[in-house]
Amino acid sequence: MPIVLESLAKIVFMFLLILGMVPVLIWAERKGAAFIQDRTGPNRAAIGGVRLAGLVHPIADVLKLVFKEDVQPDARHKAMYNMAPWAAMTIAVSSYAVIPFGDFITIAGRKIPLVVADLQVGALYVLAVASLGTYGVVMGGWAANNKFTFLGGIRATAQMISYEISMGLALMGLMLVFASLRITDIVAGQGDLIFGFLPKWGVVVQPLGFVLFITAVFAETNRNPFDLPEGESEIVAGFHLEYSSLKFALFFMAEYCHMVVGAALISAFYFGGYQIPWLPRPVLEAHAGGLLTGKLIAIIIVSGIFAVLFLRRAQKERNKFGDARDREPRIGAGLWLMVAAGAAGALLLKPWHIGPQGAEMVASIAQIFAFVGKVVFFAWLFIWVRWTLPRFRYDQLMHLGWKVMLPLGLANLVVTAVVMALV
Amino acid sequence: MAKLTIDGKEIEVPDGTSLFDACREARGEPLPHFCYHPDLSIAGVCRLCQVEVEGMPKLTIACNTGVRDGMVVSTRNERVTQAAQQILEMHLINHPVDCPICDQAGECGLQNQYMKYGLYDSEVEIADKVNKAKAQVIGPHVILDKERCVLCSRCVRFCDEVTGTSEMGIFNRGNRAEIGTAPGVELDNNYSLNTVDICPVGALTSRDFRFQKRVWMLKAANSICPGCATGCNVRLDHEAGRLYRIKPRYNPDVNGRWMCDRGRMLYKAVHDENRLLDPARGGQTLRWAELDTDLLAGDGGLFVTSAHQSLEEMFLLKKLAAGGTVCGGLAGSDTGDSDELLLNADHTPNRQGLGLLDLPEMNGAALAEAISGTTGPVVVHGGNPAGEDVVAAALRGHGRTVYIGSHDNETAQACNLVLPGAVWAEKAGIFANRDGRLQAFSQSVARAGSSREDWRILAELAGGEVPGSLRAVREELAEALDLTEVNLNKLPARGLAPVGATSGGED
Amino acid sequence: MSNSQYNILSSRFDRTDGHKLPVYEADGGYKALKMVLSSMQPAEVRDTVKESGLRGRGGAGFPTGVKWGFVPPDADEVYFFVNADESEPGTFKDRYLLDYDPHGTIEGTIISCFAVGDRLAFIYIRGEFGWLIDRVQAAVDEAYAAGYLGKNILGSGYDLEMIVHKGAGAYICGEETGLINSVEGRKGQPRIKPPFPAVAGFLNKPTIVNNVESVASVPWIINNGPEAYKKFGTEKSCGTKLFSVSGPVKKPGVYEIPLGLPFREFFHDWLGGMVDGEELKAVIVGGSSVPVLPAAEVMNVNLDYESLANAGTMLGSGGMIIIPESCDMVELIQVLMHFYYDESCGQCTPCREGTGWLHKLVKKLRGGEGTAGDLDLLEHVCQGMAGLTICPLSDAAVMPMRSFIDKFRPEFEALIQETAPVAGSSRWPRGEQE
Amino acid sequence: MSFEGLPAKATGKKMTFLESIYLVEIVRGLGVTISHLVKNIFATEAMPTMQYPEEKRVYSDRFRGRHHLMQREDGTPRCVACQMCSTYCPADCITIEGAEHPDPSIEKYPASFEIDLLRCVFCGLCEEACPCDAIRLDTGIYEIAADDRAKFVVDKEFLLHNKSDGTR
Repeated sequence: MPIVLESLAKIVFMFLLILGMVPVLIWAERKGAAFIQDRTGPNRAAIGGVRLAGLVHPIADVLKLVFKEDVQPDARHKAMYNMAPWAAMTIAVSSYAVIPFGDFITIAGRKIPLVVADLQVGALYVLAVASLGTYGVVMGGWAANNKFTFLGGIRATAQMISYEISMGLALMGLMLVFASLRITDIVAGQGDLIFGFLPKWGVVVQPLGFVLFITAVFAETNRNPFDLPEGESEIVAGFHLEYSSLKFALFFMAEYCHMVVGAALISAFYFGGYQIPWLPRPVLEAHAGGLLTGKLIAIIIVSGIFAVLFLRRAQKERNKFGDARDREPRIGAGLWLMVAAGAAGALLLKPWHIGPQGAEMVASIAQIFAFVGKVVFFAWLFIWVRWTLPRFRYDQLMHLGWKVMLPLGLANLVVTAVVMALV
Repeated sequence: MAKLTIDGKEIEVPDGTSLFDACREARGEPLPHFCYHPDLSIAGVCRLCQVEVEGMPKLTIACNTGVRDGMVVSTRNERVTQAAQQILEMHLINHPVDCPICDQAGECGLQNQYMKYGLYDSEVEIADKVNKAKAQVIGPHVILDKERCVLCSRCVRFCDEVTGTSEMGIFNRGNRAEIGTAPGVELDNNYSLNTVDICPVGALTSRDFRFQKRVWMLKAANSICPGCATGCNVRLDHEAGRLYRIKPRYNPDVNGRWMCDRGRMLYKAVHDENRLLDPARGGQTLRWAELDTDLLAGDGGLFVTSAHQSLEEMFLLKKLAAGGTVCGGLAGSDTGDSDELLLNADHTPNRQGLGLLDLPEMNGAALAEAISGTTGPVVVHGGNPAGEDVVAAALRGHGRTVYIGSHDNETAQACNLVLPGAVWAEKAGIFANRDGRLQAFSQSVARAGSSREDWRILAELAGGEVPGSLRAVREELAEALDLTEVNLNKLPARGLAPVGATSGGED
Repeated sequence: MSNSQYNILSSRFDRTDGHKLPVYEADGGYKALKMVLSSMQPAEVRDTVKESGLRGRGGAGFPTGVKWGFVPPDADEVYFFVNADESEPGTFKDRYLLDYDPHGTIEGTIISCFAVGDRLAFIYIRGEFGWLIDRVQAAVDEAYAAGYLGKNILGSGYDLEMIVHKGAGAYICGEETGLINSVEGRKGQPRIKPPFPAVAGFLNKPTIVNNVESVASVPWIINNGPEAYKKFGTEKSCGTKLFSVSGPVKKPGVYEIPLGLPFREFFHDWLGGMVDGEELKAVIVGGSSVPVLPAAEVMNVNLDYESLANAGTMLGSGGMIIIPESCDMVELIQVLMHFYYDESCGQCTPCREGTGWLHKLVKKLRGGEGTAGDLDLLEHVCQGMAGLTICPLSDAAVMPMRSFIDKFRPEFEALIQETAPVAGSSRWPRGEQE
Repeated sequence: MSFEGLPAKATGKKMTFLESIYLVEIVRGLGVTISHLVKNIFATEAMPTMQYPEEKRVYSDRFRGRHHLMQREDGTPRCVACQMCSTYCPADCITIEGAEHPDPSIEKYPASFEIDLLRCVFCGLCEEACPCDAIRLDTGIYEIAADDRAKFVVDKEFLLHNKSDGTR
């Protein structure tokens, strides 16, 4: 029974992590795009006149999409049409089951591994579920019974087939190196150092594999520069053209879930997962008190600086707009001051005097943070790349998939195998 | 024949030709002119058609110069063009240049010639211009703007020479001279709108067409006036499915360049509120698809056409009535005023056609009797025989009456099935005019409501062996009329003169 | 005011009751008519007149005999008009002739009608000459009473009716076709030529229109023979001519002079020079429609058709206007332009619009509102009017206008110098620039 | 944004090996975009974006905004219904019906004058064509919105009073 509770708790945590990141990513996508393009980005949605730099927009979007009329084409395949967005969403989330977001955590004497399902063939599961991901798109595209959606579905299929192979080949190299298909093993294996100073991350031992893998992940998630299934310039909006309201929202969310999953896979396979370089678990546990204290002090200093900056701005722009927006710097300052106060309050609990049990807990949480941090960075990379690179042409996409990445993946596998055999 | 050289080009024209016409032939375009009109006398007052004739010290106007053998004429050299330009400038000195509100704009001699020969900057201030009366109503159809007038005197000559009514004149002198009607006289003859046609500027405009449409937006279709048996050749000016005016079309064998005012107003009937738009049975609107297929079942029947219908339609009705009695409609219907010029007392366009197809007309009593006497269906095609009470009563008394027509009239009221046909502007066909001349008219505007071309209605009623196109109908018609060597689908531009008849009209 | 030496036309101007038939007959009147009717054929009369070299005195100077010859020989009806519609500013010779010697004109008319085979003659007198119409009508009545008119004149079998027609008051009725139109009851405006009136005029029949002075010369020519007539004047300008002189000369009035008389002699000896205190500035020799001649130029001309043509002007109707130094030429031309503007019949466009425009421009100029381009514009307008119309009224307006600017340009320029020239006004023609 | 230093046209230069494998160039591109991002975070004020309803861009006087019909002194339209504008209009968005004006000195006036703002391309050719200076696009109004297509067809009364000061 406890194991069920354990699993449920982990599933809930993962769900919250992913779904919580979606609105943040949407916000980051919009704001990031805007700033990269020298614009200010969305900032209109407000609560009581306070705009919070556009953070309210995702909420407004959700409200809007939920309450919008669900317009459906007459000639749709009803069941498929309704299933497609859910399929996309479900499949996007389900590959998370095998990704460890931490090493273990000890609660009430139970040592709980921080992964939902520690499958022996976790890597294969990932590949399998990833290839299922295209079904949502294909179903949606086909069921809507529209030329453009259909083309979008077709493209998605062709693209998926092309890049799945490279993805698998890239992972095979990694499996050879870490001699396991279990993802927890692969992540654990990345905690070591090679030559005494270099973290034994996948990106270090398999640099070419990493490049192939990240490219394939971009393609699998249908993100720019590989977002041909929804190429606006040719096929309007591709597979989700005929979807509106909540169903569209699901497709939209699925895309961002895919991004989070993709980011998690990249971190897990090539960037050590929850591993903090040069700080292996024992070291972490040993110096937990000092580290925690140092962190809290750093938080106080940084948030203090931000609070002061906001206060100065509040001083300067007291009556800039003449409405509720004039309060925004003060609210910002207040938030940062609260963060600083919280950290200072935590210091009062003498964090340098935590016991071994507390140290273990801190170490686990630190590793979870490390993992989340990596995921956030790679999720941001998705966004960043989108606003940097132009979309491929379809023939370029195929050329890259079959004539560049496939041979490179094979070569990488052969070389890795040979090296492993020799070492 | 006289041989002369115009602008270095040698041409040969019959003796007695005016130099103006010779120049038109040689140049391919007329000389600039306002007062010259081929059907009116020479006035020589606009002075625009100046040409240089070798051996004559001064420029001379071409319209009043006869051709001479060996004449050498220049129409485009600098002296001539400069003179034309300067005279045009004189024309425009006191012209108000109110083209924006002038109905003539777009078909105006001053505009066209300014663009061709003028293109100078005006030296005259607007305030310096001589002001004259504007927008004077001078008759039931015509409105006069004295400022725009270039005093070409075409209208005066038209009223003197063509209608002989002499309502118009030029009054006062110098640049105070102005066109007008004599005191107490209105320009109220039956041809007054022809003065609007021949007015080269916007001085005389039609009250009916006034401000209705800018002329450059209009499209034209050739047609035949259905107003009387003369069958004047006309041009229907229409835009966006609406007729705006009717203008005469040159046909020396029929109407020359003129037509009567009555005919010009006939376009109004096309857009009449009284049009039949949908099939109806006993006042209940139907769709075409709902019509019974066996409308004409039964033996015999009576088929009444009218002199308003085209030859093809008469022919089809006759064919339709294979077993029944056919009749050409009410004898003596639609007769009225006439004059010596164009208007015929017979106000139907195709009574001669009835004769060609051997469709006798009946008087009211006979027709009523025929209606009451038949047990089969009664089909009335066009016209308004129920205008006579006996016929109306007979129609009401008969159970199976069908009216194919365009307007809601007594006959439409009296018949229990009414099928909406097209008016002449909405279909193509052939009329035989008072001399038996066959003249074709073509469709210009779309049919109103769900009305159909009459030949199509008749063809459908006939069922069975029906011609599938008007072309086929005409081929059969030609055969029936024994006009085998004639292509009724391509009648000559001036119409087909009847065999053995003298060339009609005022040639 | 006559000079006894040249008394073909003016001999009876001083005669008491000279307008009455008995006096005229006493002076030898109707002698020529009697001779013609008794002993001459129409063709002989025509030849005599042609031989005399008599030229039309109305202004155009077309040989009278030749004009008569234009009548088709087989014409069944011919009409003869005596043009007494004398309206040219500065001309008043016909009025004198008809006033003092109406029978001379009537006799000449009868002879002329006989010569062209006419049965109905009109004397068309300007409507403003009210008393003159009465006087001529009285003279015609006298002639009827005496048998010089009517059926079977003087027993010769020749019939002639004569109507004195009162003009309705337009300058242009002095133009022969305008005159015909006027008599027909139409608007007094010239007809388009061809056809010329000698072929198709009044009621579309051959018609001859002659000036009073031309007709009045005929009896003398018949009486004295063409050779005697040719002794006066020069080779091409035969006979004598009446000049009506107005202006500040010592002796203005109507003079009969032999053609070819030097102006200098006429001016000094006949007219007695300018009145005291005035200097001669310019002379309009032949009525307001002819170009003006400045004093320096006019002193070198002879008063005949050819000499004046060489000097750039015309003999015209002999209405000589003497212009003194004190006269403002711009004012004068404004008056003249107003005249032509008012009198244009309005038929031909260049004249109808051009005269009005000229008048407006001159008025504007004189009002001090002239601009630098206005003189060029005046010339431009003149160019658009000259020689492009049915009758010469347009030219009649253009000729003085052009000559005034040509000869007295400084006076015009003085009026516009004060006004700044309009910058950037684009001049004719624009079409070429585009 | 400056285009200095960029080649005036494509050079057709062969890519080096490093460029052709694309990875380095991608990283460089990422550098360019992130530099914009960072710069803009710290200099929000310098961005050219305008906060539209509150801030409004000042347009040139020649800006062609919503049309308006000029009035005579008595408030009637200057337009004489000559239909030059509708003739010239490339979008065919002007519909005019002329009629007789009670004042004989005006003669013709537009009984109806309609512009379909949805069709209009604001090219200003109607202004060019107008002989009476009756139609102008000088209101400066560019905020043209409605919730019904029919509301974009504006009539004579609307156009006569269509002023930039907001009084319609």
